[in-house]
Amino acid sequence: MSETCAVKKVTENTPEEVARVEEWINSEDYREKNFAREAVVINPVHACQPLGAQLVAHGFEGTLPYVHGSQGCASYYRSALTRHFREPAAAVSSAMTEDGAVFGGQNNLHEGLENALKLYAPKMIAIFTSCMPEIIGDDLNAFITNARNAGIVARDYPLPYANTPSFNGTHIHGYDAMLKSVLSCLSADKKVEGKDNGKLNLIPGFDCNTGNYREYKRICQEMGIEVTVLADISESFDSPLDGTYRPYPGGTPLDEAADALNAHATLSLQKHATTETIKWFKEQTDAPVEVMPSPIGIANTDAFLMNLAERFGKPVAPTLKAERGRAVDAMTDAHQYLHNKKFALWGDPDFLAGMIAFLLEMGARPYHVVCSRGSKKVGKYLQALLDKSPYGQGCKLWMNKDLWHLRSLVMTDPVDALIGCTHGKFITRDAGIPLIRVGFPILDRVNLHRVPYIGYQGAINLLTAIANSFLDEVDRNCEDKHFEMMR
Amino acid sequence: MSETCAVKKVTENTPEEVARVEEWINSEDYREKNFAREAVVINPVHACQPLGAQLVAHGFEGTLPYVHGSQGCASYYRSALTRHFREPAAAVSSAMTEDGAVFGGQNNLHEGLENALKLYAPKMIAIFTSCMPEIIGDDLNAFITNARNAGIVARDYPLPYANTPSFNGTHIHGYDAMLKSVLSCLSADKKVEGKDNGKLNLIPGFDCNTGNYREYKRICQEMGIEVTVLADISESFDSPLDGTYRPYPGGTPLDEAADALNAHATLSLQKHATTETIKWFKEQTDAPVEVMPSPIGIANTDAFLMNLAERFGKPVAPTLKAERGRAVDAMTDAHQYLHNKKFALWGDPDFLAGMIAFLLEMGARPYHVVCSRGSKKVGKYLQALLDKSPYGQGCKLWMNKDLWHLRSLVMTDPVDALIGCTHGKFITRDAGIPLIRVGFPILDRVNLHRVPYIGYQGAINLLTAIANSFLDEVDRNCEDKHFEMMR
Amino acid sequence: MDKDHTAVKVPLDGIQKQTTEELIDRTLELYPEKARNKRAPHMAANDPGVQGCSVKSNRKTVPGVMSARGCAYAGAKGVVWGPIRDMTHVSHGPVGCGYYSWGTRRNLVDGHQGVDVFSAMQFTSDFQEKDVVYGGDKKLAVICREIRELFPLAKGISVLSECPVGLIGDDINAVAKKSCQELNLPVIPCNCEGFRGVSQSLGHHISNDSIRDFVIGTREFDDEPGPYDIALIGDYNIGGDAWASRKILEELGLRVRAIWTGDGQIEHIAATHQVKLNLIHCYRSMNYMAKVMEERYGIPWMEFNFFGPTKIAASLRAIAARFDRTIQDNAEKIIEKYTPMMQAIVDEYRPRLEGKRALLFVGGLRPRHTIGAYEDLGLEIVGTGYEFAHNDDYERTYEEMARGTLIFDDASEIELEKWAREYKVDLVGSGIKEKYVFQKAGIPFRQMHSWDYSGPYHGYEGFPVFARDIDMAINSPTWGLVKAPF
Amino acid sequence: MDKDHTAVKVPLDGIQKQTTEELIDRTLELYPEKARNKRAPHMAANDPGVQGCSVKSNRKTVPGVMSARGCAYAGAKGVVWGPIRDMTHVSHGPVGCGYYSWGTRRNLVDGHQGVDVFSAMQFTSDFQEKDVVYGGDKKLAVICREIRELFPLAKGISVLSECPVGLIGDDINAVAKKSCQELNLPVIPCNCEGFRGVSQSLGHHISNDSIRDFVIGTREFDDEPGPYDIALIGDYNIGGDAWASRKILEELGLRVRAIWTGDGQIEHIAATHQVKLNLIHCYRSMNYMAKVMEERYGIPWMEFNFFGPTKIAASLRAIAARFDRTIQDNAEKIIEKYTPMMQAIVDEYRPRLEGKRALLFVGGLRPRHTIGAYEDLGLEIVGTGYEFAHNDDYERTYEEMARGTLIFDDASEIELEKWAREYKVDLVGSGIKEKYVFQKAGIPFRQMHSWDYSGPYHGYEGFPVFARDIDMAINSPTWGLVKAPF
Repeated sequence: MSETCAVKKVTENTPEEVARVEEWINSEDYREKNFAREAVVINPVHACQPLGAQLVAHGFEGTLPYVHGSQGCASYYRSALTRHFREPAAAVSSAMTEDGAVFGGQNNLHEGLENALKLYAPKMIAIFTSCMPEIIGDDLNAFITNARNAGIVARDYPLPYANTPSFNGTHIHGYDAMLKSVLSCLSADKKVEGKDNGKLNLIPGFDCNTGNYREYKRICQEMGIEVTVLADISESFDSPLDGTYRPYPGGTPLDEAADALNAHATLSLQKHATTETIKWFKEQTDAPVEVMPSPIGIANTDAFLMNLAERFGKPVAPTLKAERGRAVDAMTDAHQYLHNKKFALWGDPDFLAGMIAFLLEMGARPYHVVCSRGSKKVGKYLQALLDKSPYGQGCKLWMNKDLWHLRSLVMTDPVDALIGCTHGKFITRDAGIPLIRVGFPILDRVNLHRVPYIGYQGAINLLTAIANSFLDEVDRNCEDKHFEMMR
Repeated sequence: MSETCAVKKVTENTPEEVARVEEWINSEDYREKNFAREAVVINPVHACQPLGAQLVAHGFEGTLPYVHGSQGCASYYRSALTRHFREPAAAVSSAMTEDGAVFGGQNNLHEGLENALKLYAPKMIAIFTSCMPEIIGDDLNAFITNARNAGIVARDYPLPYANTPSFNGTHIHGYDAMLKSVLSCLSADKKVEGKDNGKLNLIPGFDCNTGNYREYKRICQEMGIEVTVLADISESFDSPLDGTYRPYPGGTPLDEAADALNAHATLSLQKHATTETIKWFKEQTDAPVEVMPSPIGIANTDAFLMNLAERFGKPVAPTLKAERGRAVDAMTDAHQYLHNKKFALWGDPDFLAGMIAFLLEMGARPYHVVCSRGSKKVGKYLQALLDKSPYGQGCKLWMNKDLWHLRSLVMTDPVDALIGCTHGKFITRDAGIPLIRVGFPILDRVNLHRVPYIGYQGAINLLTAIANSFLDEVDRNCEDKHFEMMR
Repeated sequence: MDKDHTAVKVPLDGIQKQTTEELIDRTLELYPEKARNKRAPHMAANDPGVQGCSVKSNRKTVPGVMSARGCAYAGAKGVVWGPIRDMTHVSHGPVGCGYYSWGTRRNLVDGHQGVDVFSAMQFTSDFQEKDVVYGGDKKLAVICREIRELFPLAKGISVLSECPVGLIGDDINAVAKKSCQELNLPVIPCNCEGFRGVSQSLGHHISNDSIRDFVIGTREFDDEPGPYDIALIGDYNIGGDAWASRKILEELGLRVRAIWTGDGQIEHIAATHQVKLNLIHCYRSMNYMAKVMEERYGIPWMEFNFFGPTKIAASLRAIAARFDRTIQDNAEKIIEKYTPMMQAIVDEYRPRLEGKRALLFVGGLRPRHTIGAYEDLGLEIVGTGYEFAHNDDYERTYEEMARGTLIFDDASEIELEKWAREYKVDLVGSGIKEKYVFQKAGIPFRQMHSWDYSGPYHGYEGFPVFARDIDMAINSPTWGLVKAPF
Repeated sequence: MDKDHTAVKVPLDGIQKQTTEELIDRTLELYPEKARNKRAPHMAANDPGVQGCSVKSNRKTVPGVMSARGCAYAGAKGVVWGPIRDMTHVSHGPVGCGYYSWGTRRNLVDGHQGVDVFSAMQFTSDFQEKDVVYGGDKKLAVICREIRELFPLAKGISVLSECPVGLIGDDINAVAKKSCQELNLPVIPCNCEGFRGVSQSLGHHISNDSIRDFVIGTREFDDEPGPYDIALIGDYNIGGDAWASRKILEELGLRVRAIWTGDGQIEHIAATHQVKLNLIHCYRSMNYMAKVMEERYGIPWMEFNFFGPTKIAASLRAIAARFDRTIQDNAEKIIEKYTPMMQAIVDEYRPRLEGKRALLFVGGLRPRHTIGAYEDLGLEIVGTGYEFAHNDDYERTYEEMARGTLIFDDASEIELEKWAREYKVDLVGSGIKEKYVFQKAGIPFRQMHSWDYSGPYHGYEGFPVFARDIDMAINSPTWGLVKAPF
């Protein structure tokens, strides 16, 4: 370039130019051009597969997540999880470098396993890949067999692994691949024909809200159902501060996970994040294996509880029925603050499905729904939810779009609030509307990942956050003469 | 006046006059004059006795609150409770009018009891007075005896009553008087010498947060302690919406309350709201009767749990210990958002004591503490809390002051946020700082009365509300160049 | 008002005089005999035009029933005085009365609280035992001085007595007179102790009398009176109602010199005797003063109704008829201008609301005045009643309701519950104390005192808000969640 | 820099060369043999001035240990390119790398995101399987065109390669060259695939090389160069650091023509060859270009340290010594002006911090540069180490630390834990991944990459913030809550 371009003077954008562009990027014209782009993705809603895989790894007892790839990849996943949870996220890597591209990653993997076992004494190491080994074609299965043969890892030591290339799918697919691998590894020879341990396998899916996990467990307890929450991160990412650091503070007990194929029933609450895992379950067991919508909002929670009730032959607990009544009470009392309000939301398909359902129940409008990566089938599934309610009429689903698209949508066809992760905060600033922080990642507020949004209590929590956010806005933006004691 | 004053022209305040006064009321000079007032109370922090009495009445099974006085009084108390809880507050009154002043209120009371019994079939009617009968000297004891003699009320029908003149004490004293009366009425002949029913009597005090009550019960459950929460409003004011209106949806079961004197121990968590009740308990039983600070913040909760542990010979539940660790974790993670921040707060003495303790634990400064009505002894008690911590140095306690005093304090010696009820919202507007809504009444936000602030989970909730409120402010008020993804 | 609309209404399907009378009988059965006899005259099946159909009113509330009524103080503080923005209103007596009525009536005002307006503040003498024993007069004098010093832009002080004041024999009138002279500021006593009368209604009357005795005629407007000068009486600016009303009246060409008392200014009120016509929205709370001004100053007055396009149009024509051709032409222009806008609202909401049934129980003017607005949206009112009305309110109500519908007075909660259930109503419009009772029962509800924190509902500005709110209350999908499927 | 401060420091109480060496031995025992041998050369007890004391650095991370290191891409995107505000930085490859580095480095910029600045945005080519199979070059060309259209005020595009790009043999350099011509906009390729090198350090070097090859010398300032023209190099404006630094330099009388790269403007960077002196704060990440500018344009460069009043004063004098008397006088004036303010800060916090011990493990310049600031507050640094340093960093570190303290390279988390525990430190200063590990263990912690969302820490503006934060971290009463009393 220094050859091709003459030496020019330094230029500065004039205030007029800046003002013009400031206005232009809010225009219909800009929106059209913005939606015409085919190649560049700007402010995406999705991360890559290994993040989901690592989340799964943290969800099992004594398990060390192991990134087969460069150490930089591991640092990114760890940081991402730690920033959201404000908790440690112990993980190691093969620390592959350029010579890995030439010789493959087997040596690094073997050395890494040896060190990790000695240093951190994990009960299981869950291996997943980042880009490099996927491109150079590392054969993890062979490497692991070789490691066992070489005595680096004991023959019966659990070493699940998943291929999670970042250039394929998103974090939810890495979640799926790793979960399936962990379960098939642990339960390999543990299936006992005819055995029914009476328990429920519950799969929350890629869910970074520790409060949700605790709610699942509490609900099952109220129902008197023994549950194995698979990939249970609730303690892993919400552990006590008591003066002792523990690299593995929680997770699904390995023996429980190993018994998963002997469960009375299996229920996944994120259809799209568990496709492969569910397929595997169905192949492996004759016990009921089902997928239901995430229990966000009243009707989804009703369905969830009724399914449990039916599968386990127990009535819905009276305490939960009372909770339902209190949630409906709260929703009724506050309906006037949400009714017909327009929302923009984004996230994974299952999260969106749940939030759409909740908003429609409130008479609110999920007006712009941005799903970053999803097939036509996913699109149809979400569209059907909007079509079901009069409050979904005129609402638009935007498949495979990003937050820069959403910015254009919000500036040209406004909404009252955004619901999603911290990454949307720049839109809220430009649009002057509140952001209800739900989902992953939340990088700029504390403890919100501890506040459940599933179940009846979750519905109250969502409602509280949204309604009070609007009331805050009213009090803040109204003239003196409309500043009132009651709202 | 029309005779004494000549007919003048209509005048208007000029913008200059208004601007001058706007500035003046924020000045040191104004503060001095404001603090010099001796007679007028402006924007008080306290309500009157009957409100507390009515709260107690709602806290017992099948109990109808009965205001002996004008129907307007009852309407006020009912409205006040209903606005805060967004729940019905069934209560009736003697509907006394002018002739009551002449003839006394007995006829009204008798007629009222007869009607109330027929219409609402309560299991108990809890009677308390407003001003008029107190001034004319109605003898409730005699009236009630006469009612029984006249066959209007069965001899064994529980009719506790309390004298709760509005011109004496505040809502917490009415709470105390009514609670003592209910308990002494119900337990009159139920004390069995030597009996220990193994249970804890827990007295939350004047507490309008239903979440707190649920937390108390959950904590006792975790500890394996059978508890009778006295004046339990958690269901009364947080009942399901399921298509059926119930005038008495909750409350302490009367038979449990009747057995209170046979309890293993009695614990009040609001020293100042239960003086008479505790004195009565101590006179009536040899079992331990104790008063502890409200379990707001970590140390107060520790003390509460250790007291339970010791009294009932059970260790603090591991689940609670883990909760503690999570609360300390959250507090540590967020300390930087609260450290050295200044707060103004107001409320009842016991609420203030708890909030002061919590803020000091966070390294925050309870900088202006307004306690509306309290003796010198109360003042010493609160001052001692401030004196205990370096973060209490320079903080000021203002006894027997009101929110108009507080406005002067905040405008001349600023703080970062207010913590208190909705009545403080006009100060937040003028001062441009956030109001963390805790306490009674909350009239302008939804569901906050369901969010507990006691116990370890309560500490997390308080922290979340405060820290995120500050982070909201930063994001809202910062320049573009300081608008960041992470906080 | 225009009498076009007083023709007997079409009866409501399934509601006849007889069925309603049977319902009344069943309702009365809930009571013990004495109370039953007391309550019986307070409810009737409507039979407009027939001599003798009447609901008894303004009687003592039956003890032990859950009445919605307030007291004289509530009427004085909450309704008449509270909305006057530029005075400090001292709740004289114990702390509670002022505390409970603090910020709860939504009478909006324009200005800066504590500087030039004071209506969101709570001034109380916070009586203690010693004040009851030794009397509070001295304290009151000090209070007035303190207020004078701390709030220099306040245009006056009202002293609203609470129960103890009257019972212990304090003489606030003397103190007020003295303070007025000492401070050179109107200090207006109002003996509105809560035990007086049977409801907030007497508080209105007493307050009107105080205004008569101490306010009216004490000021004159700075500029010359004009032919179109009017006062807007009985609009308390709930959620901005008075501003919406004023807007139309000004569009009509009238000059609104004073509002009683929403966003009110005491000196404007004091000069109201200079206007040409008093327009009364809430007849109940302000008719006294209108009559006094008629007698004393010869100012005519008329009632009007600004709820819903039908009533607004009728009222505009009726008001205009009191003025010249210009104003009358303006009225037609306004109606022409707003009719399509209002029709659009009706078109949007009526299909969702047609045939829905409502039960009303409010105070003041609303049990009758809002009927037209509901009907504009296609709703049917099956019953309506007042907390604290008088006979003249009922006389104005019968013809607004269909024959056979229920008219009632000072209903108790248990009566309302029964009626709502038996009439299977789709909406109850009443107050905060009733709201959650009905919602728990799965019945949509709107607060019709406070507009449920919404508003305004008056005028052309208000109708779209009203329509939206009624639709939202009745059609919120949350009602579909009430019954658990398990 | 002024060498007054390089005198051997006073040893820390209880920390000798021998005790530290024993600790190192105990630490190494944690490892299997091979890893132990690899790790051993990376930690040493400090022995300043002695030949042969050296910590090995810039070597491959040991697999399976919990390293804090990032990759070359991280060094390029997060450090060098990301802070340049007026370019769009395309993370070329799969979505993740850009996603994880999005908004997480706090390099503040002045402007409106998406209009004239872009650094808080995430541009990615979001490679799919087909891009890996068929190559991403064509997509990249389209991306550049789309950016040109949607962001007309962007002054350039950087293309930051992620791992797959290099592995599949794409030629981004050719695409960049073509796009540059087609769009008449600098499009700068940076082959910073994460697998290159051993840490983010190579990413800095590669980025410097890209700037050398494609940026420097391509612009000239619009006005005449002056005698006081300098560039501020290696300040990334974390939490506003560069603004705080710039302020002092301007107060000194210097003209800051470009900042590399905090709040950076690419055309100013491109014209940096016109300055008279390059001032380098972060030597590690930017020394390459300083040396290139020295060789190619004869621009001298010097290091300086703006952490804490002692180092600031020394640096100001050293910088001023490169200029004339005016500047030198200014330096003394500034020091005189700020010394009492800084002393007040020291007086406030030092009593609460005196003798507290800290362990540091950061990147770039901070493991050595911040020591003086801690010492100004009375803290003692018992150990310090770098994530990705080179030999020359360690050479600059030894003399800043007391004899016998621990110096280390690319520490693994388990090592840090052991050291913090055995040294009983009162504070660990490191990164986000380490933060909660130590807090769980009850050890106060500050993030020393991001200033824990606080800052600035540079300059006189920064020291009070730093002091407050260190005090708050160590003395927060929350630490008193860690141990349950039951």
